[in-house]
Amino acid sequence: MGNVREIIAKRVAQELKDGDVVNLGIGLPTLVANYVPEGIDIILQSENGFVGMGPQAEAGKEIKDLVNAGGVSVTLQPGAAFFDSAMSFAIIRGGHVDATVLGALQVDQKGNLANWMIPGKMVPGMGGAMDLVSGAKKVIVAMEHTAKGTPKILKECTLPLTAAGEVDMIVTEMGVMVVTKEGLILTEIHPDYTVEDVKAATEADLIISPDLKMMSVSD
Amino acid sequence: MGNVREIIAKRVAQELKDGDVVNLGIGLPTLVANYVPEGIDIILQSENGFVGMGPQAEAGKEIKDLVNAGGVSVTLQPGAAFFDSAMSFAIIRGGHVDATVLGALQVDQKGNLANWMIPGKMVPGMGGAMDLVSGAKKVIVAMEHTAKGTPKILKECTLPLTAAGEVDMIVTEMGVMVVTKEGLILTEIHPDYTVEDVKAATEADLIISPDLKMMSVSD
Amino acid sequence: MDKVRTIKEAMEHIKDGMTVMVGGFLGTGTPEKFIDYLIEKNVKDLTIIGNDTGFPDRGIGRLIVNKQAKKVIVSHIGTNPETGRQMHAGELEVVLIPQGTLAEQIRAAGAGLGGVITPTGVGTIVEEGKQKIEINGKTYLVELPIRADVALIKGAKVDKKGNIYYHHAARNFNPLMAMAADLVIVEAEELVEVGEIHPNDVMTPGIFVDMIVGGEA
Amino acid sequence: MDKVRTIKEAMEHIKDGMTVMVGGFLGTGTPEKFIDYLIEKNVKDLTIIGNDTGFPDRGIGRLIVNKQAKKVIVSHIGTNPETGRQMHAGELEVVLIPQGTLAEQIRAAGAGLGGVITPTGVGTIVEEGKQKIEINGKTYLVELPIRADVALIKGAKVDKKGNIYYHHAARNFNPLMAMAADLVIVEAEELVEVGEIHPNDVMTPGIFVDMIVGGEA
Repeated sequence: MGNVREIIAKRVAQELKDGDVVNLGIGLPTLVANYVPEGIDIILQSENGFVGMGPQAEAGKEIKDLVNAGGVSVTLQPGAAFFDSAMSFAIIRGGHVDATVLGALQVDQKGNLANWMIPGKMVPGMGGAMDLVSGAKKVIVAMEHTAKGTPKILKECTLPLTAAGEVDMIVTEMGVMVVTKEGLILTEIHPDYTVEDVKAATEADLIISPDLKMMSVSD
Repeated sequence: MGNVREIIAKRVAQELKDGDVVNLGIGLPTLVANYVPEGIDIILQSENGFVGMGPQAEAGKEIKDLVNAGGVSVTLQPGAAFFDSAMSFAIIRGGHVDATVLGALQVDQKGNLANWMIPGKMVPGMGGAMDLVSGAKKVIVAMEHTAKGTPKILKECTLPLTAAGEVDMIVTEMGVMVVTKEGLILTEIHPDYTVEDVKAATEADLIISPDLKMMSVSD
Repeated sequence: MDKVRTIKEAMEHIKDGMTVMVGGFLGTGTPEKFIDYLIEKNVKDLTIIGNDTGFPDRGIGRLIVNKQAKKVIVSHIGTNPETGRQMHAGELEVVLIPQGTLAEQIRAAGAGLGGVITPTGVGTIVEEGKQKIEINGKTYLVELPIRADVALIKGAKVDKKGNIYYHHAARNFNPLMAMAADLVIVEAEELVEVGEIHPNDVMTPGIFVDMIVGGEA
Repeated sequence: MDKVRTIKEAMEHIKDGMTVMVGGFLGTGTPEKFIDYLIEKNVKDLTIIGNDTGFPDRGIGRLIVNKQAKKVIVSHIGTNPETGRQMHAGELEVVLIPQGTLAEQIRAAGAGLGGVITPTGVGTIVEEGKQKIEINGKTYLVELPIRADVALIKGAKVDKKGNIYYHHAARNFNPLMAMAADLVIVEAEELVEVGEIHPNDVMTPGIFVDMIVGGEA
């Protein structure tokens, strides 16, 4: 199979619709912007206070006071707008963000997400993640299926939650899962894996969709 | 005695300090701006969304989209700033208005104010009055002492309240009264009246200050 | 996403019985061309949310005079005698809300907050039927968010992505309402190209705006 | 009312043990000259409220590295390992708050609201010890207002009445904090005459600002 991160980012990008306001987390989720299909314009929201974020700034061409929420120098798209942090989170909490894409330490079959702390070990703080996961219309977890073999998709998260029951979709290099009232359904599978492979790498109870499709990862 | 409205407005103006943010109600309270003492700069707040309001605009010199909360064309002072209605009332409710001056239908010895409706007769709505009276640091009622002889300063308001226990001071053509835990205290009296005159025109229990002063109404 | 529409295309979305927010304060900042069109189309039984009911010949007041509202949610009706007349005659339901509370309720709807905790109205008839909450020994009212089906907004300059710049006191409730309705339509005094409003100076980000009417449209 | 001060005159008001809000997001929009001065004066035992603790060499982080804080109230400490070290060593109290909740809590303090009713944090450890409220069948947390003794603000352009214009993403928490402290001091990148910021474009009205430091001051 190809580059794992690229496969995941490409598949997530297909979820985005023209005009969508999207917040991408740091790391893998940021890559999603590179694979948005032709003809689809999305508007990136940055929780430090703007919409219309463009790609990372070239070295030497950084713009004063223009960084993303991770402190990295970025650029602007036409039609960008700045605002204060209360407005930034009014946008997020108020349901004006169509989709947010985040990584996870753990995610479970009820749509619970844990991605902000490991007690006693790593306590960076939740930043804007709790608001994003509670507020965005669609919450997409984009991550490698396991942590070096240890399942991250669980029956029930054991780490402190970022939000309860808010995840809509999980995209990994193995496939696509959607959270429903019935449980976690595998709707797409990557051609390099079998259903048994996915089940073995997943602790959660996985319902296999009767319409299981091949995960589309072409450009 | 001189012009009643002028006497009241002049006396209220003396309560204002340099740099105060002040909201003046429609009618008599608006006159207060004309009598602010030399050397004192106040900043007028207008609840429809700005600070730095200046005097009424001259006929023919009206500025587009620049009216006070009563819809009257006004002017701007240097350093003015516009904002939306949420910010306007954040300023008001948040205690950033040093003084508000309003008229009253009734006011009572507990500092209750009624100035927004007469059931079945006049129901204009409270507009911004409830927020102003709850939020301003100092609430000054500026009005004629009686309604054509009928007392307006009562033991207890009978009309629906604008706010409970928020009035700090009442200024009329007869004198100045302050609301305290002990009750309503007459602190100043206009030279044209006796204490008995004031008591006769007041339904509230009036405590006469041992330091009763002449009401200062000179320029 | 082309957001520019003719007034006809945009106003078609406003149907009898809808809840409509209208920006403005005594008509200043009210999209009067939209009001013209709604009067012409005679859309009926509207619930109108606004600061006030304007004057009989200006702002929201014109819809009242033309009897197109079944209910208004406002802070003030005193400048439009027709509102009071219809209220007393039982033809129009009038809900009066303190202006600052109304602004926060609309903002709360737009910001995804569950309500507003305000001291305004405590000890008055405004508190009737409302949940109260004690915080640090002080009593507050819990006021609920207010949303609408449609918000009709007026901007001085609007770019083709829907970014809005307001002029002077015409701002008032417009930026709040632009966040709190399913469909947001802005009347542009001047429709400008993207980039003509500096990103620092945008007062309502275009992401809130669904349709723009203005210029030659 | 002349609000312009030297940095020395302004910073004299910041005493050991005070609660200080500092604008900025990972240092962008943080008044670094004020931080310089506080480090030089070595003001101690501060409670610092901000979005984050910046980096060890930038923003609020410098005060942490210099051990001038006894407590921080922030949404994120991950970019400054020294904050985590002091926290684990029991030298520093760290209160972590979701960023949007923190913004609203500061705004609530400035706006005279009794609290914030937010869905953020429900079902997580953030809800521990908090009052909950049911509204229309949904559970929300009641989060309390956050005020400070002093707010340290950074503006790109500030006029002599204290009106502030922010640049790009340096706005962030600055306008909110400017409303929520007993003493508000702004560091002006550029100090301009009254009138140079158009009244439409003022982002923080000067009425919130007590002292201005900038230009030659």
